[in-house]
Order: sequence, then C-alpha cells, then structure tokens
Amino acid sequence: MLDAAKSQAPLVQVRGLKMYFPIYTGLMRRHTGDVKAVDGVSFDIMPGETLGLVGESGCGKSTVGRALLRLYEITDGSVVINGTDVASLGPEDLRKARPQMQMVFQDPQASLNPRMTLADIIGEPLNEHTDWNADRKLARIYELMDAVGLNRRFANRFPHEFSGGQRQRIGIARALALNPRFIVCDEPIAALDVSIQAQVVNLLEDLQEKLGLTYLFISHDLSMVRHIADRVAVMYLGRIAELSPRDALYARPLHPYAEALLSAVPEPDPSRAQTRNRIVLQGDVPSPANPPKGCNFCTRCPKVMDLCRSVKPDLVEVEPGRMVACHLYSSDSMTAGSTGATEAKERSQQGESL
Amino acid sequence: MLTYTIRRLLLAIPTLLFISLIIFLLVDFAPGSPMSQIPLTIPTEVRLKMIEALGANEPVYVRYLLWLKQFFWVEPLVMLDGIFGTNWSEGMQRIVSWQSRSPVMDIIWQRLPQTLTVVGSAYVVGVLIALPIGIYSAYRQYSWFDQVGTFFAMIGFSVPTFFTGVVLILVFSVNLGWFPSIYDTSLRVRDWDTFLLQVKQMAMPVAVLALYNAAQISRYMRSSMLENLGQDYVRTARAKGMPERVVVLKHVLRNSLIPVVTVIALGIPSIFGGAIITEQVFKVNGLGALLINAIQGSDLPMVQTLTFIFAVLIVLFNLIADILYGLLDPRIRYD
Amino acid sequence: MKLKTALLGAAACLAFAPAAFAERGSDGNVKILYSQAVSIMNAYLSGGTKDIEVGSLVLEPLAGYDSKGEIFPRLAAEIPTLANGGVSADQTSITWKLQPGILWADGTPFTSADVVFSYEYCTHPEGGCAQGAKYEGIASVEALDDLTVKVTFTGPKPNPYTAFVGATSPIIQKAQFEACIGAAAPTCTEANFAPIGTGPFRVTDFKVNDTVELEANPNYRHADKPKFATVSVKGGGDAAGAARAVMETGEFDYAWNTQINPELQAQMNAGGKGKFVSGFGTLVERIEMNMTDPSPSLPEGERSTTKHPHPILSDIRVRKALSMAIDRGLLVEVGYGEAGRVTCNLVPAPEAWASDNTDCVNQDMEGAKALLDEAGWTVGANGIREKDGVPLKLLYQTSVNPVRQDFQALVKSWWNELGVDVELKAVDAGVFFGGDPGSPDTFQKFYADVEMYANNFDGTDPEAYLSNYLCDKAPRPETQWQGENVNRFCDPAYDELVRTFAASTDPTERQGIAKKLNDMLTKDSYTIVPLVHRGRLSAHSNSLGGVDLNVWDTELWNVEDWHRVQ
Amino acid sequence: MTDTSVIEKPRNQWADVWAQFKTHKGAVIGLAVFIGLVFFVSLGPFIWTKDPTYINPNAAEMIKTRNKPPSWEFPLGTDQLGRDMLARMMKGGQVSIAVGMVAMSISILLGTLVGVMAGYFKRLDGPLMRLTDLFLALPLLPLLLVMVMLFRDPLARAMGPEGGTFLLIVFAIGVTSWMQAARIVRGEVLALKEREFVLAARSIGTPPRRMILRHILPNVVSPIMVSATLGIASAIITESALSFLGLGFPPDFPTWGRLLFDGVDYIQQYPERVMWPGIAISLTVLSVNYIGDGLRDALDPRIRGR
Amino acid sequence: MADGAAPVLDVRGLKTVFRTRGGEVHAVNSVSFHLNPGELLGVVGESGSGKSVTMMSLIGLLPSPPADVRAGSVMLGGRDLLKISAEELREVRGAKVGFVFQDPMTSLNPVFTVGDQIMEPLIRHMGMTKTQAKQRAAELLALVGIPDAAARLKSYPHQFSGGMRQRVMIAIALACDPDVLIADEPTTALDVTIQAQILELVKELRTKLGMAIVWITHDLGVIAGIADRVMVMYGGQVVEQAPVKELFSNPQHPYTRALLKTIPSLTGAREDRLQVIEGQPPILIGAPSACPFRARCVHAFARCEAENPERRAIDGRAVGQGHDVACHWSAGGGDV
Repeated sequence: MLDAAKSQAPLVQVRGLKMYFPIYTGLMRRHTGDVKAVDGVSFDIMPGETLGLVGESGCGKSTVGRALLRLYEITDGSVVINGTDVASLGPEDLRKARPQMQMVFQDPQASLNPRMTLADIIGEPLNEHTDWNADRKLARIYELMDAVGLNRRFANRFPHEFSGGQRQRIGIARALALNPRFIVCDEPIAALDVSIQAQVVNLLEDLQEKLGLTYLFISHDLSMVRHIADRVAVMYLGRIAELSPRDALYARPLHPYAEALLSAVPEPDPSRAQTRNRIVLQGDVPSPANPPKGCNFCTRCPKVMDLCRSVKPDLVEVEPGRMVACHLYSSDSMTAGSTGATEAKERSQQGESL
Repeated sequence: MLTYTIRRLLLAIPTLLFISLIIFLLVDFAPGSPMSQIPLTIPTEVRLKMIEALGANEPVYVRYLLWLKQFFWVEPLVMLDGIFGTNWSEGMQRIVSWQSRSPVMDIIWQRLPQTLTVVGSAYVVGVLIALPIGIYSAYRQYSWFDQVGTFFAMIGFSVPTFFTGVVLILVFSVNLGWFPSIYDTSLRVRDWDTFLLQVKQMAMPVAVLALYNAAQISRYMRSSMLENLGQDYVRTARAKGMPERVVVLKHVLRNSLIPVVTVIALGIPSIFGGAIITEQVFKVNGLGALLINAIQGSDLPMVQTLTFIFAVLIVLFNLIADILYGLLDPRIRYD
Repeated sequence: MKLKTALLGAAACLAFAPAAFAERGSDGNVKILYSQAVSIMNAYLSGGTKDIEVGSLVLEPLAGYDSKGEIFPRLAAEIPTLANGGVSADQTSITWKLQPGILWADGTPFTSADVVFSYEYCTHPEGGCAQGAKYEGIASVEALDDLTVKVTFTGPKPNPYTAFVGATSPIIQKAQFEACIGAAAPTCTEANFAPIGTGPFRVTDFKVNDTVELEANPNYRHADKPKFATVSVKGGGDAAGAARAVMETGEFDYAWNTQINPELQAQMNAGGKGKFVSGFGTLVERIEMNMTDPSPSLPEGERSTTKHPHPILSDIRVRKALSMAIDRGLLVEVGYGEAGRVTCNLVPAPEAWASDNTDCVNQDMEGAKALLDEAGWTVGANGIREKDGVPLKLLYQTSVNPVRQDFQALVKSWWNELGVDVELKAVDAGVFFGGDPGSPDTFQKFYADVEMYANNFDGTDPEAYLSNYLCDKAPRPETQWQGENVNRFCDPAYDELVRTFAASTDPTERQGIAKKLNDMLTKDSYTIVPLVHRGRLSAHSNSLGGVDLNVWDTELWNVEDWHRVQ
Repeated sequence: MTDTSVIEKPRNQWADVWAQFKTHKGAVIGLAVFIGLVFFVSLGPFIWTKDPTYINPNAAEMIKTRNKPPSWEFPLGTDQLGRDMLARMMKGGQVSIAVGMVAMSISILLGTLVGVMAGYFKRLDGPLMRLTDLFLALPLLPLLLVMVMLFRDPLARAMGPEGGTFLLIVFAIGVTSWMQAARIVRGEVLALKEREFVLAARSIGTPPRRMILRHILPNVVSPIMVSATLGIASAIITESALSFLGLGFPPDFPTWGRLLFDGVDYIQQYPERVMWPGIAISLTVLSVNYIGDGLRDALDPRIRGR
Repeated sequence: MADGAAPVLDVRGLKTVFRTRGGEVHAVNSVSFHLNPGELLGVVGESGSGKSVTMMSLIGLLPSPPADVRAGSVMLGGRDLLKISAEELREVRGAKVGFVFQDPMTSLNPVFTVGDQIMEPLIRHMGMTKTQAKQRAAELLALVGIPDAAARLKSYPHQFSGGMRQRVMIAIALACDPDVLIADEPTTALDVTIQAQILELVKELRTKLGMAIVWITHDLGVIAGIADRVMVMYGGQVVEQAPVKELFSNPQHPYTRALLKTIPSLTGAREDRLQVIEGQPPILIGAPSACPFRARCVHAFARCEAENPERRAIDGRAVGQGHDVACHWSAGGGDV
C-alpha cells in the first residue's frame, strides 16, 4: 500500500505550518508573545490514505486540522491540497475550493445547528455551492442519508431528536454532500459511547473505500487510530514528534514520547495488563505560550540529554518512511550518547515480544 | 491587574471626552431657554440682556471649550485649594449655574448628602432585602416562597414610582400620620430624637425605591444561584458531607455573588443620578431633582456638568465592576 | 415634637400678655413651602417670583404695595406725591426721604448711597439685571444727602413709583455688593445667597433650589417684630403636595401658590388643619388668536408673519363665534373653583382700570353657529364646516398643565359642536415660554392657530402691558421672534391711542384709555379671548395668624406680622 | 430505497417550547391575562362604542356626568370632564400596548443588530461597544427633548399628530433602550461563534450574511425573546413616566400612563380613577414579565430536556 | 462470603426512578451488589446504563425531585443508608464514603483554595482544629503526589492542571479515611499519560490505605488493569458480574461479549473491520418488563421480549459471589 501511494503525488502537502495566537500585554497592548499552538508542522497525505494524528489535549492536533481547511488564518507555512495552496487563497477562491475539503467534527451535538432540520443541515452545502432545484437537492439529500445509514423518514427531524451516533452520521453526510476528496475527521468518535464508536468508524472506512476519500483522522484514542490509519503522526506541544507507518509505530515506537504514550494506553486484557511494562511520564505538558527552549519534550523525557535542553531536533527520516524529531536518532548524538544503543536494544526487544 | 486598570482608565479618557461633546451638543440642541422660568412681565430687552450676561449667546464651540477648561482645569484647582488652603484658582471663572448664579460644583456637593442618604440607603436596603429573597427563592425553586417572591419582584418592576409614592403618602402621612410627606433636608441628626425624625422622613422614599431595587437584584440573585446550584462542585460539597447550610451559604453563594456584586456595582452610579420621580414626589431635592430642575430651566452648565459626572461614574463603575469580578473570581486575572 | 409643644405653650402665655410685651422672635419657627424652589435671594439676578418673594424676607424696597394694591412706605419715611412735593410738578423727578435710623442686619447704617448703588447695580450693562424694566426711563439717581434720594426721569412720568417700589426692586447693601457689579455679579455667590438686608429676617443657611433657613434680624426697625424667631422655606414638589402638607398633614404653616383642582380644594378643606386664601390680581387666562398664517407649508421665516394673514381667523366673525361657544363659567368650575372668576377683560383689575365688559359671560352656541353660517362656513359632510373647500380646522396649543389640558378638551368639545375641527397640542412649559428662537414651539413663534396661556402685569398700572400690542411688538424673524404681541395684532388706531396713553398724566383719563384699549383687543376684535381671571390661591395653617394675601406685591409682604395663634 | 412518501412531519421545536411553557403556571396565567387585555383594548371598542374623548358640549349636562362612580351607563365611571373611563381605558390601552410592542421591537431590532455585528465581526466590536457605552451614559431626558423638538413637526405633518407622536415616542423609547439587548446578544454571539456548527458552516464556505441569518440569529432567539418581553413591560412604564414628565402624547390622547398621571390628582376623592389604569399597567407588565419568565425556562434546553 | 470477611457495603434491590415529563425513567432497576473490604469493584457500562446513578443513589446525592430512590437497602457499617435521616447520611458522606467525580475541572469550587476544600471535611467529620486540618491537608496533598504540598494549599483549582486537580479530588475523598471510595469515571476526562499517572497513584494508595473502591468507567482497558471484580451494567441493570480475569476470558452476556469485541486492540492482531453492536441504547421510560438488551442482541428470542431475565450464577457459587449473568440465553447453548 505504501509503495502504491509513493508512486502518486500527495493529495495534501503541508509545509512548515505555523499557527500562532498572539498575546498582547501591557499598557499599549504590545505583542509580547505567542501561543504556539502549531509550530512548524510538515507532512503529506497520499490520495486514498488515512493519516492518523494523535496526541494529548492541547498538543495542537485539532488546530492543525482546522488550519488545513483555512478555518483559521494561519501564521506561516503552506497547505497545498490537490494542487492549490489553500493558505494563500482569496475569499472567493477559497469558497470555490471548499467543496473538495470537508470536516467531521468532534461533538455531534455542538456541530449541528439545533434550529435546523436534518434535511436543511445536509442540504446546506448544496445551497452554498450548487444551483440545483429543490427536487435535485432532495434527491441528493436522500442519497446521502442512505449512504450514512439514516432512515429517510428522519429528514424533517431536528438534531436533538437523534442519538449521538446518529448525529455523527448527519455530520458525515453533510461533509460528503459536495463529493470532497479530503476530509478532516476531528476526533469524530471522542464523544460517543463505546458501542457506537465502532459503528461510526466502520462507516468512515466503508465510505473511504466506496468514494476513494482521503482522511486526516485526528484522535487521542490510539487503539482506534491503529485500526483506521495507514500512517500515524504523533504530536507533542505543537510539533510532530514522530511520523511513521502504522504497524511500524505500534510495533516499535522510536520517539520516547510516542513510546510513553503507547505504553500508557490501558490494555483491555487483565492478564496482559498486569505484565505490561508501563512508562509513566512525570509532570504535565508545558504551556504552549512558553515552550521549553530545546526539545519540547525535554521536561518530561525519561531519556533526556543535555543537548535536548538547548537544541530543537528536526523531523528527519531515520528509517525508510519513518520520521522522528529526536536527538537520539540524529547522527552525531547516536555516537555521542552511550545510552542510545542500549535504548535501541530495549526497543527491539519490546518489539519482538509483541 | 494594575496595568489593566491603568489601560482601561487611559482608554476612558477619549471616550469620556467624546461623551462630553455629545452631551453638550445634545443639551444645547434641546429646545428651551434659560429664560423660560422668568415671568412674562419681564420685557424682551431685559431678557436678552440677561442671556448676554450669562454668556448663553456665545457660539457652541466657545462655550464647550470654556466648559472643558473649567471642568478639567479650574474645578480641580478649586478642589485642591479647598484641601490645601492654597489659592491657585483665584480669579478663575468656575462653572456657574444659570439659574442660581452659583458654582455648579458647590451645589452638587451640597446635594450629594441627601441623595446619598435617601437613594443610597434605599439601594442598600434593597440589596439587603433582595439577597436573602433571591437566595431562598432559588434554593426552593417553584416553592410558594419563590412564587410569592417572584410576584413581589414583578410588582416592584411594574408599578410606577409616582404611583406608589402618592399611595404611601396618602396612607402613612395623611391617614395614619406616621411619616412626614415632605423631606426636611435641613434636619441635622444630633441626638436620638432627631435620628428618629430622620428615619421617619426617610421611611417612605426609601421604601418606594428599595422595592424597585430589591425586585431587580433579587431576580439576578435568584438566577445566579440557580445557575450555580446545578454545578458539579455543589455535588462535591454534598459528597463531602457538608450540611446544606454550608453548601448553599458558603459554596454556592460565594460563586453566585460574583456576578451579582458586579451588577450591584454597576447600579451604583444610578444612586448618584438620584431618583427623579421619587425625589419629586417626596420633595427630597437631591441630585435627581437638581437635574430635572436644571433641564426644565435649561440651565445648560448644570445639566452638562451633572450628566457628564454621571457618565464618568458609569464608565468608572463599569471598570470597578470588571475589577471586582477579577478580585472575586480567582479564575480571572487581568494581565 | 417636644420643642414645638413648649413653644406653643410659650405662645399661649404671650397671648394673654399685653401686646407691647410681645417680643421679637417669641413665636418660634414658621415653615413655608414653595412648590418652586428658591434658587437665589437676589431679585436682581432672578426675576423668578419665588426668588423675589423669599428674597423679600431680607431685602426691602423703599415702598411696597399692600393687599389692596395701595402704595405704602417701607424704608421711605413717606410716599412722595405731587401733593407733598415729593414728585416734581412736571412729573420728571421724584425725591425719596428715607426713614432715619435704619440699620442693615450687620449693624451698619442704611443710607441713600445704598439706594443709588442699587440703581447702579441693576443698570450696569453687563450685569444682566432681571429687573431692568423697573429702572427704565430714569436719567439719574442721586443722593442729595444721607437720607434723601432724587430720581430724575428722562421725561414726564405719570407713574413714578417704579424704581425702588415693590419687592422686585429692593435696596441692596453697597458694602456687600460693591465688588459684585456688572460682569462680576454672578461670582458673588455668598452675597447672592445671603444678602445683608433691612428686612425682618436674615439668612442663616441657603441651599440652592432646596431650603432657606432664616432668623429674625436683630437690627430690624421694629423692636417687637418679627414675631417668629426663625423661618424655614422649603422648595420643590407640586402644588397638590404643597397644599396637602398644610391642609392635611399640617407639616407646614404656609404653602405658596397651591393651584389645584376645585374638588381637591374641597377635599383638603375638609382636612381641617388649615385654610386657603385667595386674591385676585391681574392674571388672565386667555386664548390668543393668531392673526397670521402659521401653515407649515409656508417657507420658514414667513410662517406666522404679517406677510400672510390667517386664512380663517382673519375674519372677526369666526373669532367671535369661537369666543361665544365657550362656557367660561364651566371652565372656572372645572379648573379653578374659588381661585377663578369669569372675565371678558384683558385688564380685569384694579377695579378702576377694568372695563365693564361682560358680553362673553354667557355661552351662546346657537349665535355662534349662526355667525359662522353668516361668515360662509357651512357644515360639510362629516360635520366639519368648510368654505371654498377649506375645512375649518384649528391647531390649539398651550403648555403642559393639567388644568390647561382640561380646558383644551372642553373648548375642543364646544368648538367641535360648532363644526370646527380642533387639533390639540401641549408643549413643555420650559419650551413654550422659553423664547428660544430655534424652537418651533414657543408661544411667541405661535406656529398654531390659537394658543392659551396666562399673563398679568406688574403693579397696578397697565400702560406697559397694553403697549405690548403695538404693531411693531409682533414677534418676527427680524426680532429673533421676541416681542409680546404674539397675535400679530396691528391696528393703527390702537397704536395711536397707546401714544396718547403714554402722554396722559391725568389718572381718570388714563383709566378711560386703558379700558378703551382693553376693549379694542377683546370685545371689539376678539384678538384676545379672555377666559378666566385667575386668582392667587395659597394655604396657611390654622395656627398661623396675620396672613393677608397680597397679589400686588410679594405674598410675604407682611411676614413680620405673622404670628402663632391658638 | 425507503418509501419517501412517509417522511415525518418536522416535530417542531416550538411545540416542545410550548409544552414546557405550559408547565409554568404563572406564565400560562400571564399569557391568558395578556391576551385578555389585548382583546379588551382591541375588540372592546367595537362592543363599547362610546367616544373616549366625548365631552357633552351642553355644560349643564356635562356637569351632571362629571366624576361619576361606576354605574351601568359608565361601568368604570367618568373623569373630571365627564368622559367615559371605560372607553378611555380601551383607547388608552391600545396606545400603551402598541407603544410597548413597537418600542420593544425597535429596541430589540437595534440591540440585535448591534449585538450581532459586534459579536460576529471582531473589527466592529470595539467601536460598537463604545457606542453602547455612550448610549448608556447619555442622559435620557435631554435626548428625548431634542428628539421631540426635531422630529415632532415633520412627523406630525407626514403621519398626523397622533401617528407622528406615536412614532416619535416609540422611536425615542426604542433608541434609548436597546443597549441591554445588544450586550446580551453580543455575549451569546461570541459564545455561538465558538460552537462547532458555526465552524462547520464556515468549512462549507457559508458567507457571513447567510451565516448570521441561518446560524447565528435563530440561536440567539431565546435571549432575545426574553428581553423582548421585559422590553414591552419597561416601554409601557417608560411611556407612563414620560407622561409624568409631560413629554408624552397629545393631552387629549389617552394612554394608560396619562390616565394614571391625571388620576393621581384625584386619588383621594376618586381612587378608582388611578386604580383602573394602575391595575391595567401592572397587570400588563406583570403578565408580560411572567410570560418572559416562562419563556426563559421553556427556551432553555437544559430545563426543557428534563 | 467467599473471602471470609463481611462486605463493607451491601446493596440489595436498589431502584431509582426519575420523574420527567415524558414519564418515569427507571434509571436503576433492582441493582444488587456488595463490596468486600480492600476490594476494587469495577463497574462498566455506557452512558445511561445507570452506573453513576446507582452510586449516587447510595448516599443520597441525587436531587429529589426529579430523582426518587424507591426500594432496596444499602447496608454500610450495619446501617441501612436509605433509612437513616438526612443528617445522619451527611455524617456518612465524606467520612465513611469518599467520592471522586469525573470532571475535575468543574467538581472543585473555583473560588476557594484547594486547602480550604480539603480542610472542610476534616473539620466537619474529624473535629479537627484549623491548624490540625491544615497540617493534615498538606499531608494528604503530599500523599496524592503533589509536590511542594504545603505551599500549594493556598492555590486555587484553576492554577492546577487537570491531572493535579483529580489528585486533589482524591485527596478530598481520602481525607477522613473512608471505608469506601467511589470513583465515578475519574480518568475519563484526562489524557492517557495523565490517566496512567492516576491509575498508578490509586494502585499505590490501595496498598497503602487498604480501603474498598468502586471504580466506575466505560473503558474496559482501565478495568482490566485495576479491578479485582467487574460488574457490567446495561439499561439500569446488572447484566453480568465476575472476577476480572473470568469476565475477560469467559464473558457470558451477549452484551459483554459484543463489547469486548468492539474495542480495537492496541497490540493484538489488527482486524479489518470492527465488530459492531447495532442499534441504540434503550430508553428507560416505563417499568421494565423485558430484557433491555433484546433489541440489539444477536441471540434474542421470544422470551427476551416477554420477561426480564434474573441474574443467575454460572459457576455454582451464589449470585454476586462468583460469576453471574442476567440472560435467558446461555453461551453454552440456547435457552436456559
């Protein structure tokens, strides 16, 4: 699959994306700093691929998703989707570009206008971007409802009459209305019950297969990302720590943060849970307004080195298809740090045991 | 917090200057002349001369600039002179009322005490009544107490004060003879008897105004309490085994008071505005009576100065309310 | 409370004592209520009746008018007349002799220099004196000696009792006001609020537009007066509240100008704590007819000017019919009761000056209708009369005042009965009487067909009052809409007669001319339609003695004689 | 394919609101009273056809009908000029309720406009909120005087004296009372702007105008409704206070406020003269306030959900 | 009793009903369970399954109206908590039973310092003076792993991160050494790395303090790592109850079985398609007369519609003691 993807040009190309929220202080409201929600993020998404974006709350993953669709005015960087740089489009061009990129939101309750019926909600994109007559629109609405498994009888109901899972289906139908190529799924299952999550994820997968969609799947649920994503980017404090193919990442995480994150996920199997080797990180995530000087993770990293506290590591490809932003893997530190080798060994052992 | 305050104060300056200009133009634009209360027997030439002597025939911008200078330069100097016994302001023309030919600020200072005693204590009484009613109404939502409280609050909103005032006078002054119908501003509280007299003469105007204030504030208190009674931390407090008294009067009340206190602070400028109608009914002659008198007599310097002071107070108490919010709610810290 | 009882007791004891033993200040405190609050004590800077009257407790003129309208000396030793030589034979000067030994409240002697100063104070061009009219036509005021003042007029003056006569032109102390002359007048706040006077009281505390506290003047020229030791004057509120405070709750001893509806008067009389006193001066509530066209379709500057005569009211028959339709008796009953009388005259008093015109007393609806028919105004389809397609529609304005609004409603109903369509308008008094040339709602601008208000004249001589209706006194753009001839009445014969009036010095002849002028304005032309001769209605408590309502001068003219009765 | 002919009727959310509203006893009574009052003033004159401004031009007759207590001929008595109080109450009620409704509409319209603009467009927020502060700090009376002076004549010419004054008064009340609504709406809009469905609409490319009309406005309806009911009440009270200060309608033009003010002079002799308008004003304001109370509960999804 | 000791908490036949406009919602329907000393009982279920309401009903934390605890008994320390007075119940809350709630952001009072909030139950239940309480509060904060505890007593909740706040909540719950700690989804609102911290902390505290814990969650992973015994709830009822290993290795109820399958594993083989429980959770209006899971159950048959299954033991031990299930269908084969 990866090979197949490589032969094509990426559908989404993000380069050096920065999203700063300025802080003004003092008498004259001078610009004294920024909340660096996203601080230089680059990645590609191939057509038909699902890129998982994981990280803890506040790491900037949702901001990346929104910035990609120009829901925020980004501070710096480029976002090329299907050949157009979305980041620099004028308002009218942007409007025209919108149909090809859509979003599914986290909270199915909050993302639906409580005063509109289901048909209105799903039909809204059509009103905005087509000049179809009412019949044609209605036909399309029914088609979409069928596609996401909503009974046509519900067309005139209001969102509050639906359950969470059904609402998320409405949200998906709305996103599909204009035949987008790329959909950002911003924590689409976080607010759903366990038994419903699977329904929605399966639906997303079915749709991808049927329509050839490309997803950016943002989630904090690592097991679900493992299920749905082809490649996974792990974010920490506004930067990508590691970007690897799914199986490789889950089998053998390279970045210490990715490693800790994976080990923290509870295992729904009591026998395995008790034998598992957990890495419990100490302390909290620093404020994005005042990130550490060197590596963002240096304050909590169990393998921190002096270098980490002063120099920010770049995201570099250390193995084929695997990118990591960590000094443990840069050529000079590999030799400098004696711990590097042992760590690598430990990792491989762990990987084998799985 | 300090920079925030200073910043807000600095921002207030252009706002207030603009407000002062608007008020000046408005008042000047309004019909009526300072001569309207002069008997018709006084001939036209004399009227014109009087207007000239008042300076009321100068162009608007001249009068506005003069007023600006007087308000922002002369009056502060006069105040400093009053405090330190200096005489920097000697020979400077103060803002002079067209009606009484005396400095406007002196009259305002003279009026302030009675307005503060009557309208101010009505406000305090109103708040003191409103808070417990609001708290209990919310705690026992939809109980008969709540219903009755709501009903009285609604009555407080819906009956005009000139009506309640006259009814009170008829009942308590004319029929029962308990309270005087006319407020004696020259009464000095010296001993117990004069204190009683003062209380008696304040009773009715305070009651009328307090009813209105209490009605309003109790509604705020109630809805704020209701808002907080549903919060998670209330459940936590109960889970800790705290008695209901502590849960309601400590945990919920402290949180509910935050918005209410700011509402109360925002209402304080209205005290200085006086209560035009109530003051007229009971002849309290506070700042409200002063304003309405000045408006009726087209006493432009007085109207301008008074309304501008209200504007300053409104802006100031807006700021105070915001700062109070920050002080009371530890979550809010202005940088 | 206790104090009051004690004082009452003291007063009771005194009542048995011989009058000569009655001491100054023996009756304690008297409380007076003015529904309009006092803003200044210096009559020269205000002109407001309330200010002048309360000021008269402190400041006195040389002579005043008593309740019968007769002049009597105050600070003067006697009234100068032609007979006693005080007035020069050619009537160009008057010489006042001052009472010797009079002291100001601060103990300094009162002299003719103070009188001369008062003249200078008020006539200073920058002073903005409100009583300038009192000193009109005066060439000079000189002090011949300490106790003699001579006023020289620019020409013969049939009525020389203007300057220094009546509460509107009191004598102020030169020493106190010397620095306050001209432009400096308003800066002397202290002097304006607490002038040093020769009157029965002196100010102890003055709160602008609120209260005035006074105490007996220790240097007052009558050793046993005033009877009251202190006076409290409270201001503010409304007439009904003021009346109530005297008549029903008994909180006050005297309430000024308690003009309330007759039913309420009756109700309050039943309160039993006080009584109303009324007196009739020269105040007449009237309807003024606009002789010019106020139509808004005219360009600004030509509205209500003599360029365009009124399309309807120019016809005297219409004006007369409108007057005939009014039942003045009912108006009095509804609006004023005791405090009003039917009148058909502009000058209703003093008796010697008033015309005996009574033709308007009875309503004559049929006559009025006939008159309109005769004038060509025929009843149209909807009951409204019209002529040449023009409906008979009038805009009727007045100031905001409950009685006036009742009058408007009543008059409207009568005129409707006549077939006249009436639109009513009430303007805030401050705007209506404000004289602001920028406002369309002043009574002088008269952007209406008819308007109603009351006016009177000062003193007892109507010359100046009647001179208001000269052609050139019409308000118009050139005069900044100032002028008293609001009807734009213009009759050369009237102007001529006014000139004769001014030249005449014989009292009887003058009275005849005044009556003639009055009739020309009223029953001959119906330019002015008098409705009610309004009296002054004040209230005093039963325990206040000595009240003698004076409509020719200040109501407090004899306050030094007021006393407590049992 | 499912048969599309059986598509359900939308279960109108207003039905839910009504269902919740019905559980609020005070609000239901308030609504009934308010509707009753509206019927009284609007349909009443067709049943009780006496002219509210009719004064018997025959003086002798008029004297006899002055200040009558309630009777069959005059169910609410007569005033000092013999005018029928019942007819005056109806006529006055028409004006008062109309003033309340129209002034409220103006103030809500203005408040919503300013609030939405300030909340939605960040650049307008500062200036518009300063404008709101300015209006809050402005003295009401001189403002009203100026408006009356400037606009009464032109309006009276265009719409007749009563219509002109009506327009002027409602406009004056509306223009001086929108600030509270603006602040509330702004706060709501600021919160709404952060809601995901607004983001969703933006991701579709909805332009601001449609965004406001379709997504923002329908969702600020509930605070607007509540301040609207309070607005009616305060406009009626303000009109009566204006009458007290002599700035209201032409004097022969009855409104409840004016009737009350006129009646105060006669309160001792004929207490019913103040009672009728007093009760009418209080009832209206009371009922409208209760309706607002009920609406607040009914429109609050948290309460409605229970 | 299997472990020889009497249970600290014994709940029998608990019924809680909410009165709403739409009718009576039977949120908790005849729930019985017990808690042994030192045991950690995991309660699993989706939102609306009645797990939180059950626990809140125990100690009278539900607002009444609309809630109404209808029937049952809750024995704690020899007393039936449903029978004692409100005042006595308050003495139990916070002292004998500690509570930790889901959202640490809103569960702490924002305007009081953390110290105040910890000291409150100490002063009320333990009769401590302010000084004593302060000292103890600092100890508690240190116990839950907050560095520089004494100084942080003066901080306000908003000055703590989410994980720290949950530690504070735990400190409050532990303040009076309760016999039972009820933790209502205490880690749901937290990030995984923070969740791991809290789980470590609880494990540590358990060994240190030895109290019995009821741990409510919807996350089977958390349960697997921490619980001794698990109770699965669905539609206001207990559908299965078993020791943790038994439950994961031998689930009996169709719901439990489906639930375990729907969760994608982090480690095991990756399935192409997730298992799905079709349909929606039930609406609990009206008295329950049928199995609440019937509509979504792949094994449902006529009896499920007609009769609400009783809990039955499947390993020979009494209901509640070993492994029991409430289902008409048997994993072994067909109807029972």
